[in-house]
Amino acid sequence: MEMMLNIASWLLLTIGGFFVLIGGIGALRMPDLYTRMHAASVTDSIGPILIIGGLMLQAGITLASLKLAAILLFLLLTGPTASNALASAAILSGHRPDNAQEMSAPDLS
Amino acid sequence: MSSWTPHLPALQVVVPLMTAPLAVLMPDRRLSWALATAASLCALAIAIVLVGEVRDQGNIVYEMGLWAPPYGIALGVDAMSALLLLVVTGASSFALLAAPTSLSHEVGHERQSYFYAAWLLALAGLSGILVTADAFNIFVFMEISSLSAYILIAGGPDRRALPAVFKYLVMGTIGATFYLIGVGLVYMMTGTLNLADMELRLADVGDVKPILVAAGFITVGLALKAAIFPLHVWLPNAYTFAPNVVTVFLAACATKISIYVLIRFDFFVFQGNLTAHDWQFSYFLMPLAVLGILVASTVAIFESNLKRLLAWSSVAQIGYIMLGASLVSAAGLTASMLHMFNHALAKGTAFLALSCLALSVSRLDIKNIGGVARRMPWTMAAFVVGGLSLIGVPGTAGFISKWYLISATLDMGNLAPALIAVILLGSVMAVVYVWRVVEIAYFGQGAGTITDDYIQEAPLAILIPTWIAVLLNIWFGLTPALPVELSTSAAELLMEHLR
Amino acid sequence: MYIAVALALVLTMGLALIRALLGPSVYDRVLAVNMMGTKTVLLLSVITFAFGRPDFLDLALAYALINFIGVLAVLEFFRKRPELDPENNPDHNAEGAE
Amino acid sequence: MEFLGLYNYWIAVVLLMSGFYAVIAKRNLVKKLIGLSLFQAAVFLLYITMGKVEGGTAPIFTSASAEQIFSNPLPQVLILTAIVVGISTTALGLAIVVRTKEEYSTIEEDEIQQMDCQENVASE
Amino acid sequence: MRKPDLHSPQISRLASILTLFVLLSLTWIMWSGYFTSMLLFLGLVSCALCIWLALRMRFFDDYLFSMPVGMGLLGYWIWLLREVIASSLAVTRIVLSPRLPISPRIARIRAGSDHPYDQVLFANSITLTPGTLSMDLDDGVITVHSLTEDGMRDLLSGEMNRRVTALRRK
Amino acid sequence: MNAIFGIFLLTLMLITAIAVVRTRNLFVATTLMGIFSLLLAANFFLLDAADVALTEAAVGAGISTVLLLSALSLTAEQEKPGHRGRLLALAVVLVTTLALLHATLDSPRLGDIDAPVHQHVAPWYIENTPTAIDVPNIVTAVLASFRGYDTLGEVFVVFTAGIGVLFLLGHYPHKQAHKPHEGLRHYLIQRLVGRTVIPFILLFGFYVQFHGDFGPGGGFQAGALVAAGIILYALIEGTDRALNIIPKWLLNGMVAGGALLYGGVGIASMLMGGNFLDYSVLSSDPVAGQHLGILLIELGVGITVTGVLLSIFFAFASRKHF
Repeated sequence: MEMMLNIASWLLLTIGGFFVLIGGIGALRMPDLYTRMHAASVTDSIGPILIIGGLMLQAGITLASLKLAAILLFLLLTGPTASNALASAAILSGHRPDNAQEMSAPDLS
Repeated sequence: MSSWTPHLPALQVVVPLMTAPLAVLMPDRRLSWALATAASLCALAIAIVLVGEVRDQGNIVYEMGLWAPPYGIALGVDAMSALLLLVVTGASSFALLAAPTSLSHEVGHERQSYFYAAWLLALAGLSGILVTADAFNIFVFMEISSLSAYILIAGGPDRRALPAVFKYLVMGTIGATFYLIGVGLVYMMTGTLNLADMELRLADVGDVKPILVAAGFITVGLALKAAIFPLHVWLPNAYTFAPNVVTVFLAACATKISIYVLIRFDFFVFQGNLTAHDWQFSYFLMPLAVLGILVASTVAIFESNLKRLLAWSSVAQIGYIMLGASLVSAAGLTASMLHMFNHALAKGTAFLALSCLALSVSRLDIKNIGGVARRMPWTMAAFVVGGLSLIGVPGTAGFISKWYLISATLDMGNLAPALIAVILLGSVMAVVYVWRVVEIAYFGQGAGTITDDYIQEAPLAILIPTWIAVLLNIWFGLTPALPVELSTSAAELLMEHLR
Repeated sequence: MYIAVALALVLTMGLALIRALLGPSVYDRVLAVNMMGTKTVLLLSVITFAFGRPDFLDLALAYALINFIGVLAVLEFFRKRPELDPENNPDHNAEGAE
Repeated sequence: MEFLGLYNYWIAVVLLMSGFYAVIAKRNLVKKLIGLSLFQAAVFLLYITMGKVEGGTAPIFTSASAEQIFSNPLPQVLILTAIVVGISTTALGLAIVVRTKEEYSTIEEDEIQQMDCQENVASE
Repeated sequence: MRKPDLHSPQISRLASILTLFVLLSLTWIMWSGYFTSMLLFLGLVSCALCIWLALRMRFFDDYLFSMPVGMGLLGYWIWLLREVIASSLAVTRIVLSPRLPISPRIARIRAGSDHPYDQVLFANSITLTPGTLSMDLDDGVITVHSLTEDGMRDLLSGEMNRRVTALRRK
Repeated sequence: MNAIFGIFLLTLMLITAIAVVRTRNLFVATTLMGIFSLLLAANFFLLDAADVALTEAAVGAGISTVLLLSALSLTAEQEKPGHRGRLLALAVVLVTTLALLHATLDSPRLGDIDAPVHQHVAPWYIENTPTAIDVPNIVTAVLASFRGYDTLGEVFVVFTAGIGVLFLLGHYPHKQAHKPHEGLRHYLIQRLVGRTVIPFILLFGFYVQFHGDFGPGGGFQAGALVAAGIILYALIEGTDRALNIIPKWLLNGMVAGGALLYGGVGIASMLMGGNFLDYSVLSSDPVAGQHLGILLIELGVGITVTGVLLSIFFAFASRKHF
């Protein structure tokens, strides 16, 4: 059982690390600010989920695990908020996305 | 009362320190002032008692939190710190007594409670440096005193105070950080922060590279804070644009405390343990001291702003103090200590007189004071006594230290004539710059811009502290027993560590 | 085993730093700072486990809080800026390093 | 290993150098303050480096730790104080810079000096 | 402009204060891990202080941000997790492919729910999913930037919007 | 493993620092300083200095960035070109560097357990903390008790900075009619998330305050975190509303009160027959006395730091832009 947990945990950690690295590479390769933010969002969403998930498996049912959960919750709450803040700040100062086409949405209301 | 005596070293710092928050909370500036003055006078009283204790029973040690050094922080008062405690608390008290009159023109009423709080912090910081025996604790209190000094100077009415104080802040922080680096390196090799313990443990370590570099960093850092030529560039403007009473306080003691730390550190920790350190100390500082005396006095002669003139004179006087210390002899150190005391008296008096003058003369420029002595005889007489003391005329306090300095240089062999010549030349230059002011004030014509009626003698509230300072100048010129005794024992103490 | 993750995180921090240095706009730099912040939080969490002292997770938590406030402060700074001085358009002086 | 053992110190020294350079050579007041905090940060690193013990752990007892080696707590205590001192200095410096900007409408040292010179001349 | 009625609270002011207090106390216990009477007392004081500050911050004066709590939210999170993983893989493929096949799109989407809380949840879910990014939320209309056309099409299909809206109906 | 990460992080720091010095955009320099602080803090953590890492994160990356940004928005964002005396500066810097490098040659290597620092004083602390003070965190024991006088000084340094900023920026009348400062009130997402997290940030601050004995933390870090929580509120709801949370008199009272509390504990121990800051006399049991003393002085630190940081922030933020 412990073996299984360990393996699962290592797996999560490794995949998390991989995704984080991908995000980093993406943030370098992407052509403009908004596309870079997409790449960064890989490191901000799936990265923490997997890595902290892996650590929680290591910690088992302890207070540390609860603390990790708090950290994860906090990151998932603030990460998108910060990205959004950044995007609105960029728009506010007239920073337009490069060659992004408009798509129209069917209005739901 | 007697049960409090063992706590006096701590109270010396704690009284002004704890009064500072109270001063902020006071609803009225006059209450803040009263509180600050009371605390300052109380500190002066403590200092006087401590001087007595030190004379009776030698060094006093106090363990903070009852943790024995080097594990806890110890306070220590000896002759050297007792002497300077007198200077600091005295200068603060005199300046504070003069403050309400002088300050009302310079600092807005609603800001004055912060001002007095900063003043108390400066006082506490400077006394804290003097009583502590711990290298890092010196840094902490150095920062308290520096930060509050920046605040005090920034209160100056002229906008030029701001760049001046910014420069002071940058250079002061560099100096403090250099000191921190030096202490760190010594700590790295000894594992202790207590000065006495450092000295002991350094004996085992000897001349390793970190210690040599540490000595350099500590010396340069403190020289920066002490405004030793050529690291004095922050001083003239900072003193010129500060509120007048602040200049009285800081000019009398701020830089001297850094010199105190420099001397204490070098003699206690390094001199006995490093080969040829006394020689290096001497030959590093002596040329700077000589250059400082000559260059700064020359600049002072051509300066027309009165406060800046005296500020440059301060740079020159720091040169005398360093010259005495750089002789690395009991006589030289005695002269150095004595000059710290006497210069504080002389410069304090001169700046107090300028504070009186500033109440009537809007711009303290040499052109604006033509003939003011006829309207303000008491003020100008005070300035004259301060000036005479600066020059070192017999009968004033300044003479005593010059005399001791000259006799100390006599031991220097073939360097003696040159050094004596420098001291005499410096004094002659002092005659010139003081005389320029006195001549215009007594014999010059009234300036056209101000009607003569406007100029009137300063109120008694400020004249009285000024004249007490004047009398002290003469008193210690005629009966210098106390400072001489303290200086001598301080010098002997320092020389003991030379081994 | 923690090494692999920590290494990936540190490498990503390096990449983010490169982005911060390259810019080109100030927003790219802020993005990079934000990325570095979250990566530091993760790195610290991983290291506490590698050290076997999970009681230090407080640090990671504090970082997460502080990072968020930093980014919001930046947004507030930009929101104020148009009225500040118009010549300082971010895209005109975007190339920060000389 | 010789190289690794000193790497921390060397980085600290180079950081110190870059901060110190910014303080002396830069003419912008805010930049000077930034340089100053860089300068101080390098000293913090220097202190903390000397407190590290190989194989040690942070000096906090845990229930499990009977036989642990602790790193040196004293430099950490000193640096805690020094960090506080640093931020205090920066805050005060920034306040002075803001006042300077209001009085001189610039924060470039050269321009301020120029204005001061003119003022000095005007007053004489 | 449609404004939800913010002044008809589902739960009373007192109840929301109590909820926050309980949440804070639980958090304290979970962080602290020490159960001495001293620390528990200090924890109580701290929670009370937090509540006091929250009151001073007027957090309970409007019902702008009342959260829909329930099993539905958990289900939504699990669904969102799947979405996040899928889109992460998609972005990974793009980042790793040498041509960098991106086709950025912008669209404006009206959130299905009137409630500000739901709108924020929706906007943040969009951002949380790699490949789509909400740039602006103004009066229920979210400006979305996407890395690829596919990603945008996915979003425009409206499933996420529907799910968020459904949370409050239950 | 440790060493490799250390070296990597240090190198990143070095690059950041050089970029900070080189860039002319002060905003960029500020954000890079934020990165620098994060890296520095991570490094401190690798070097076993958990308390210092927490402080550096809270202060360097948080408070200091906020302060610099508010100062920048009041002054200028761009540094003008042109240096004078560059050669002299280089020479001075070079001499300093060479001296220090020279010093490091004889320094004990990183982690060397035989270094003098680990032989004297520090082992005594580690040995005596459990018996004399009995708190798990040795750093707190040294900070608050063995070297409590230094910490008293530290509190007063903060206090000095606070009254300095108030003295300089607190009382000048605004030159134009004051427009209410709205903050990010119109940014719904930030506002909502901010509201959700603020109570928890504050709680975390209090948690750090009261758990300084057990783990990394203490009054200073707690003060910075609580202040950060309220600063966050000011950012999202506007400075004017934030000023209503803690009234001015209370803020002033906190600035002075915390410092008074710290000193008061010292004086109390003096009155009860001990030396200044000797907490053992505060209670019949010396160890309990130490605990009480440490709790109170940490509280004093926390109160003053919160008050001062908030006062400084408000002084900057409510100033009119020129």
